Amino acid sequence: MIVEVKLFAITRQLVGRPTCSVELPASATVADLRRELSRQVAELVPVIKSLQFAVGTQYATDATVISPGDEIACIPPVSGG
Amino acid sequence: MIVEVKLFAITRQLVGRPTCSVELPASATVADLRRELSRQVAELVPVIKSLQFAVGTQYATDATVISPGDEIACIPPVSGG
Amino acid sequence: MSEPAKHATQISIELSESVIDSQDVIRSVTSPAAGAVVLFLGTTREFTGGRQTVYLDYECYPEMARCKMQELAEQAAARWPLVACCMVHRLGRVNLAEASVAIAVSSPHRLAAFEAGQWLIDTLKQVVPIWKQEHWSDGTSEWVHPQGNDKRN
Amino acid sequence: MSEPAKHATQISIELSESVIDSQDVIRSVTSPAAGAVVLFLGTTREFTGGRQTVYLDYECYPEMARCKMQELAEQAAARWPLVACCMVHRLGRVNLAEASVAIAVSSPHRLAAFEAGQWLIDTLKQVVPIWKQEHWSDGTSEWVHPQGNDKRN
Repeated sequence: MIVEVKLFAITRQLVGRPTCSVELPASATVADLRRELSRQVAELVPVIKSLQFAVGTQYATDATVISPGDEIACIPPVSGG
Repeated sequence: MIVEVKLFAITRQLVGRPTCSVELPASATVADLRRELSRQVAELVPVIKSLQFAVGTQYATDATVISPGDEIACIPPVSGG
Repeated sequence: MSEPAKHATQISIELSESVIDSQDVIRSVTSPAAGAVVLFLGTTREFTGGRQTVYLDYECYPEMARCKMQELAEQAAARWPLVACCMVHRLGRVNLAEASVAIAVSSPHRLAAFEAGQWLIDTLKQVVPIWKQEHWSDGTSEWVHPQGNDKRN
Repeated sequence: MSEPAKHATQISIELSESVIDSQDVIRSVTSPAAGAVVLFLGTTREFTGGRQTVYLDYECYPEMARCKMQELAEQAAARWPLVACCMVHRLGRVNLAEASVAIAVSSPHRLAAFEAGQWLIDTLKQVVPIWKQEHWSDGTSEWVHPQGNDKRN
């Protein structure tokens, strides 16, 4: 499946767009997403280890399974307040 | 010497006036003031043990010496805020 | 241009017969040198242990109250890196939900502002010669004189 | 008339493109059920380690930021007896001395209000997906992405 990933802050700046697409195997997890982003979106490599991911507006773990249609976002370390 | 003592809150209510006068020996201390107030101002007896005193707008101890002309005040337990 | 030298804390103290303008209090501590503002308001609560308050009445020993409040602000400024500190206490009648006291502090970082704000209200309640009279819904009133803590300072 | 039963904490959450009205924030938590209001403002500081800021720019993941802020308010309300809780965060450009965030809580007694206010800002800074871009006086800008703490929650 192809999923669209929302990008914010440094990730949006590096990629130059507010989203990117990545192809994932069926029943992929967030660990798969991180690996495939590194392979398919070269601009994210410098920061990929610092990123968390949200699935359906909730923080996900590496084991979280991604289903088609899920809202996926890259969450670089936050700095609000 | 005769000193005038400012009264606030419960002490003002008990005495019915914003000040009272008390006669003290020369070189009297705050301990003397407390004793003489008990003797000379009967209305203060029920609360006298709970009172602190200020001399010159500063909290005084029992040993603080009172000079003629000092500003003296009864300070019942405070409840601001 | 480098970071300017630390300036003295700006202190403002007021005893007020009228409603406290919390916007003014905040404005008086706001500064580009500060990253944090903490404002505390003590407001008149309707119920205390099942009894209903209609309003409060505050009186003070004005010269000493001002002097003590100034001392507390200076002590806080010596202990924490405060940019500014403002303390206002109401006198006279204070209605339900109105503020009887406002304390605002600003500092470069938030921990100092929280700690100083909390210390200032805790210490004000122990040492500043201000007294509260409760006016209850049953028509009675009484001066509040908490027992058992030494207020000397 | 006896003390009414405890009501649910009144929660209000906002992401705002315009200047935060701290008077509104205070008004939204003021209540005769409360004896204490604590307001925290995070304000834009001019100097950070000798570098001069001209302004900040905030962006967020709106749906998730709102959802996380609501969760934090509910967690605080479960942990402390809060009457009301209001959290507002600015987006876009925030000038020097302006507030980027306002958090106000009210409670019957002050300790809960101080503890909840401090916990809310500490936790907001760790988990809410909002990002700050520093615009420095030398014309450069950079996204701020603190390292080394696990923000998952």
